[in-house]
Amino acid sequence: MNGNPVIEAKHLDLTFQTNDGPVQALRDVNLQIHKGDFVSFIGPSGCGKTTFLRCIAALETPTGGKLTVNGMSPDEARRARAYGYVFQAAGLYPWRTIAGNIKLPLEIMGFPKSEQDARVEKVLDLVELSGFGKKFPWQLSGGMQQRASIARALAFDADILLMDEPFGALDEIVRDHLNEEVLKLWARTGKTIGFVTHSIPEAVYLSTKIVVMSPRPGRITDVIESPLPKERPLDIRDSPEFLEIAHRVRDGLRAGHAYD
Amino acid sequence: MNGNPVIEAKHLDLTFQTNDGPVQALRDVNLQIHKGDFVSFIGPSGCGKTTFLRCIAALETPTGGKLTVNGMSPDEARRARAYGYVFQAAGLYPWRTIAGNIKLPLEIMGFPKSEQDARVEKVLDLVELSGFGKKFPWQLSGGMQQRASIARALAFDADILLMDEPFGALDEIVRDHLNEEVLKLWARTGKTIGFVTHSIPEAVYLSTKIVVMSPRPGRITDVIESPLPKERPLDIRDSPEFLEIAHRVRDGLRAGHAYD
Amino acid sequence: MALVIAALLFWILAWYLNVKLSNGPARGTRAVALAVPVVFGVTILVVWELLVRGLNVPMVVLPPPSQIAVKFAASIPILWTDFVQTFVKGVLSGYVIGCAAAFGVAILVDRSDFLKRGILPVGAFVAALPIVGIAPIFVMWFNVGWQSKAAVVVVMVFFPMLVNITAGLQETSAMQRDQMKTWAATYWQGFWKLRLPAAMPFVFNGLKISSTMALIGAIVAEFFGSPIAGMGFRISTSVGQLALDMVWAEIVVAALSGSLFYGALALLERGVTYWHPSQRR
Amino acid sequence: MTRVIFPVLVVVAAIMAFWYAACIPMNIKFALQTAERQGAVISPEGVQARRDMSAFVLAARNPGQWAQTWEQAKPRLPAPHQIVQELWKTTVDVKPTSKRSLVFHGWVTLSATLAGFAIGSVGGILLAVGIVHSRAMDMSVMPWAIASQTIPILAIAPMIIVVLASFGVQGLMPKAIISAYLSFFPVVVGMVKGLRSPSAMDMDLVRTWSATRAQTFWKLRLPASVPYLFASLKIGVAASLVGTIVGELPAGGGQGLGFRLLAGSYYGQTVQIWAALLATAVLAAGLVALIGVLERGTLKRMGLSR
Amino acid sequence: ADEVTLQLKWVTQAQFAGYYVAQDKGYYKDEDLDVTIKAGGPDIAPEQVIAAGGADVITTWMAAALAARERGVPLVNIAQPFKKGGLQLTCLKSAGIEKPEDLAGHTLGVWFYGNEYPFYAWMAHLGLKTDGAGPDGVTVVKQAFSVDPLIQGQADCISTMTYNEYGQVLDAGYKPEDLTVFNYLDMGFGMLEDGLYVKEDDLKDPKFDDKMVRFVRASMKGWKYAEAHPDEAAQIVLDNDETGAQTLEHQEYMMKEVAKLTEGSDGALDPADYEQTVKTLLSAVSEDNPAITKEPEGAWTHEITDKALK
Ligand SMILES: Nc1ncnc2c1ncn2[C@@H]1O[C@H](COP(=O)(O)OP(=O)(O)OP(=O)(O)O)[C@@H](O)[C@H]1O
Ligand SMILES: Nc1ncnc2c1ncn2[C@@H]1O[C@H](COP(=O)(O)OP(=O)(O)OP(=O)(O)O)[C@@H](O)[C@H]1O
Ligand SMILES: Cc1ncc(C[n+]2csc(CCO)c2C)c(N)n1
Ligand SMILES: [Mg+2]
Ligand SMILES: [Mg+2]
Repeated sequence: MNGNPVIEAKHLDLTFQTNDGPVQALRDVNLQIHKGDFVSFIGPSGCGKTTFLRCIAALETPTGGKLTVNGMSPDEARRARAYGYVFQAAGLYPWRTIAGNIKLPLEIMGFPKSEQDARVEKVLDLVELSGFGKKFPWQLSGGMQQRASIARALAFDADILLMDEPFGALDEIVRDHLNEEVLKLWARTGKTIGFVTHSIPEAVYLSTKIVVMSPRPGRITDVIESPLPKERPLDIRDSPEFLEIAHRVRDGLRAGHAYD
Repeated sequence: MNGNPVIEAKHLDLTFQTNDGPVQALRDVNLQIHKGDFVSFIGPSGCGKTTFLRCIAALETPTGGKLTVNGMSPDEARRARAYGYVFQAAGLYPWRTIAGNIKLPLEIMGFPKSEQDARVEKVLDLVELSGFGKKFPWQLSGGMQQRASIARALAFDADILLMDEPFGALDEIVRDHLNEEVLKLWARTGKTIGFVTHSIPEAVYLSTKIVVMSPRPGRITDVIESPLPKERPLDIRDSPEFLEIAHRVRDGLRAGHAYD
Repeated sequence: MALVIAALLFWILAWYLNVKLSNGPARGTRAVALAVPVVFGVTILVVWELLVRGLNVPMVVLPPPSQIAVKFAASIPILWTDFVQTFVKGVLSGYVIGCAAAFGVAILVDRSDFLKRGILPVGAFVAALPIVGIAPIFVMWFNVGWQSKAAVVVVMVFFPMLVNITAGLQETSAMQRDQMKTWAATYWQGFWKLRLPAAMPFVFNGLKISSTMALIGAIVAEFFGSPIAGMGFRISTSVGQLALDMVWAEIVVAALSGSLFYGALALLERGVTYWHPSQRR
Repeated sequence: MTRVIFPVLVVVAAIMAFWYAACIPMNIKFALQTAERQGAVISPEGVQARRDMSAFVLAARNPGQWAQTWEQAKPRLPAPHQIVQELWKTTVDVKPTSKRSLVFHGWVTLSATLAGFAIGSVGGILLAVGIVHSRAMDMSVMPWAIASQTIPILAIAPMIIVVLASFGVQGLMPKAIISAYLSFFPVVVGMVKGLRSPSAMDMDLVRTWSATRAQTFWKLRLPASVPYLFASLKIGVAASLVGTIVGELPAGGGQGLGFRLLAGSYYGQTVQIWAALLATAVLAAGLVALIGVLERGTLKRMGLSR
Repeated sequence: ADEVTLQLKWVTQAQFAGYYVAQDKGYYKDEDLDVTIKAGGPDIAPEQVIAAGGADVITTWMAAALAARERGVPLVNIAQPFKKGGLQLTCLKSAGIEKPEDLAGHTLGVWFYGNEYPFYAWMAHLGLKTDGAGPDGVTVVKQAFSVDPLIQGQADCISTMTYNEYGQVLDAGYKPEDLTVFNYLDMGFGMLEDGLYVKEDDLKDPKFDDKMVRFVRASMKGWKYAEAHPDEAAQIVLDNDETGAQTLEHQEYMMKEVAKLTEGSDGALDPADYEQTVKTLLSAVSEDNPAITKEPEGAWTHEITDKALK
């Protein structure tokens, strides 16, 4: 791809010090993510997907190697509000309405009042939740909550969107639907997206680049550039190309998987 | 299939009385399950899959129609300990070891001490957890816990095994593995299995019969007899027959689905 | 004045030490977890000593810790007699009876929804009675011996325990109860094997709350009549005799026995509810 | 609502029946003594003969005197209607501003309780904020906060009153401080729990937005702690009331329900003790209910109740 | 006006009628004094209050005042409105107690809070042990300030004041002839009750000295008025009772009994009474009775009363 990478990891290591001794969560991770990429991270439980995402977001500090975001250190990038982060559970605050939740990061970042409202409207629209702003989170279904949480991460218009299994808790059909939505959103906004998932079809369906990881210590075992077109109807998942990539991902996963 | 059905539902209705008025969870459900069948129930959230399984287990009382289990009423069958039930979460008691958990129903049913231990050994072996009997649940991974919970449902050797999304909380790869295990188990024991899932590949991969349900009020929209052989390697999932059934299931689901 | 300034300086110094300790490299260790509160406690004592001496506070108003310690050491036999009278006879017996009674009623309440709806609100009202008011009545009814103290403790302990046990017994999830049903378990099987173990964290919560209240209740009751031994007796008598060092020695005994009682329960809790997430780590 | 009222009524009725029955053995000895003095024939005759007999035996042998056990001026156990009469006499029959009115004393106790509760809960909240934000405070204060609650407050209450009096602090304040001492602890415990209730994920989330500590506190920790706050306020207000009563006991001769209790016990006025007791319980229940109402309102406004 | 704070030993009752009358009748005002009367209670030690600076003058029993003196609070008796003491042990004849020798083996209710000194002196004199019943001992229980233990049959003897609890026992239906009363004073174990005490250092200040002279003068005037008009005094006390729990009837009884004790005192301490008190206290020095261990010095003065009575 073109230009400087937005995110670049070189020989990244991360070891947690725990009571039972050190746990090496990441070892020698090398990766480049370019502007506009949609990168999925897939791998068995405990392989370090979340840890890697958290490193990018400066929520963990690597113990070795080098990691840059937009040419800055992750912590500088964090303070420059370079990214939005979406967690597995929607994590909306129950005491705020949907609009209030989306407004929260805007308040914290000190956006002017009038702009806050405008942005809330815009992102609610983007995730197709217009009209639900005044509702409380528990009045919405799980899928809608997750969309609201994405809207919240979009509201302050960071260039990078990091999502950690955002749809893990949803049922397959709602999930299919949200996958389509995310793709549309990505196409519309041109953001760089890092996306953690457990689901092979989801990874293949969404990404321009699939990073397969293996556990203990977490390493990247395969990076697959997807040949699929940007335009992806749902039934692309029955196409031979799709199945072939899926197969490659599955093989990569199988290789490094310990069942328990 | 041959002989009398093990489970037979005729014009089954179930309406819950709630504060917001009645909710019809099941309407005119008709189904026959024969000995040795592996029946999957699939359908969008809230369509009544759980409710139907609970009716069979006499945890709910239908408000209309007729339901028999082994020719008895479900409650009689419950008291005759006709089935094992596996819930979505493992639901192991944290204060008991794995062996202690498996022993629990045996204690309650009054099995002699020596036999209890023998059975625990046997089912631990069956789910490949030998050697983990003395561990506490929280010391095991989610997948292992779920297997322990299956072992518990197997320990007292009921003829019917009812499982309500037993693998919903697990990652895809562990899930694949457990699917294989369940199939082997079923082949070895010849039990009749009712299995609720959200995953189309899982339903197709496991079942001899797939029941597709649609919501509000819960009805059966399709019953698909699987032409797949009893012997099913994991990559059968890439075969055209498999994909065709999967397609049919997906279409059935799509038809009745409201996204939120 | 110099002593007052010394007290202030000592305070600042000790606080600095604590901040360093608790944020330093050894922060997770057992030694620091122990050292920090100890440093804090010692600081309070030192500051107290310096202030009392520096400000010339009369001994009959507030004695310095050193004097309390001397008195404590010199009066161990008396303090022990008082401890036995109040704590062993009054508190422990009342505590055991109160908890047992709460347990019995909790089972009744658990079995009957009608009783639950009837007893809990009435119980909440009764629990609002200030024990200091009940104490003279119980002394009148049950005589001045330890029995009346135990009775006060029973009343104090009963309701917090009842509430906690009842809440604990409801702690099981619908799924767990359904599971018992699929195994066709009886009420008592479900009780012993599922609901009671699941209730244990709540039970211990109640046990811990009532442990501190129990001691206070017994001491209060002794103010309204007692044999010539007991912590409450000694405290009130010593106040009358202006032996404030003795009063504080008894307060130390009370705080010590209360904290140890609490600590013992916490330890027991650790053993019984080893499985609960709050006890793991 | 009716689901609760009927069972409560049944339980209350059962208690009343038991209460009246209990009055008979409790008060029978004195009733017999009085009756004998007035010339009634009692079995057995003479105080001496009855001295060591069981109250139940005496009650059984003198059923004619049962009624007397419900009407004594200074009974061991007053009958419910006597307490109600006393309550009526001291609330409705006298001006609320009179020293003989329980409303007056209730108000005095209430105001000290509210002051103490305010000090205690604000102090408790501040302490909790400190504990949550400073590791040093967390590690050093918490064990001592627990130990502080094992100190018999009644023992130090007089000293607190004396020391404060020497600084010229008198009247409501000493009581309020003792009441604050009892109420701060549940508030600290509850608030620490509440302020720590946001999950690691919630905390990470605000971190990704580069929120300051103050922003994290106001926008995340504080709102998240509200349900915990109310739960502990309910415990705290009840403790506050007990603290005020305890603060009133040693002070002697002042206004307030605690003094009524004590005065009742000095002069053997059991009916008066019970009336004051009941008034206190009503006050406590009222305060807890009031916080319950505030809780429901706040949680509803915050969208936390459903 | 000069401010004076008086800390009482006990709750508002006719025991302190003189001060309330002086206040109510304006005797203090006439002396250009602004007096605050602080009621006490069971757990308020006036000696502690004055030591902490919470009062200028207190009423207390001499035993407690001397004890405080030994513990570093140099209190001085400046006036003694109570000539006689009202403390007594009241026993049931029905329990077989007619004379001191009958006490052995019985349960006795005793007030502590510093009121126990005469009792221990008496027991020492009788040679009775106080740590349990036996042929040569008695069982002592701490009695709260109520007569319940006697009425409920939990003790055979209880402490009473002539002017208060004794009346309550009579109210409860006992006749004087049912009761045996041991008056400590009559038995030679009397101790001076309810005197006025101030801090020694304060007296060195002539202004304070003068204030006290006026205070004692007005108070004694109050006492004499109360003695002469018991019913009016009782009403004044009742009006000053904050708890609203006192009854006029009982206060009238109390005032009449208190008058018998104050009668014959012009406020000046009788040194002979002082000697008896000290002798009694020193006769029973023990672990249980640590009032004083040596002859006190300078514990009283006639300075104030001399000036006041001029
Ligand atoms: N704070 C921590 N302290 C110690 N070990 C940790 C910590 N966070 C993660 N680990 C360990 O690091 C490894 C990688 O964890 P990580 O959460 O990144 O895995 P993951 O790939 O996201 O797994 P999952 O699919 O289950 O979310 C695991 O072995 C985990 O136990
Ligand atoms: N106890 C109950 N009271 C009232 N309504 C109920 C109750 N249990 C279930 N329902 C309603 O009945 C319908 C069917 O619920 P059920 O749990 O069987 O769905 P499901 O197919 O298992 O859904 P899911 O995939 O989310 O588990 C839903 O609309 C649900 O809200
Ligand atoms: C100086 C002084 N010392 C002791 C008492 C004690 N006292 C006298 S009467 C009584 C019982 C209640 O009326 C008590 C305890 C007192 N009042 N004043
Ligand atoms: Mg993860
Ligand atoms: Mg379900």
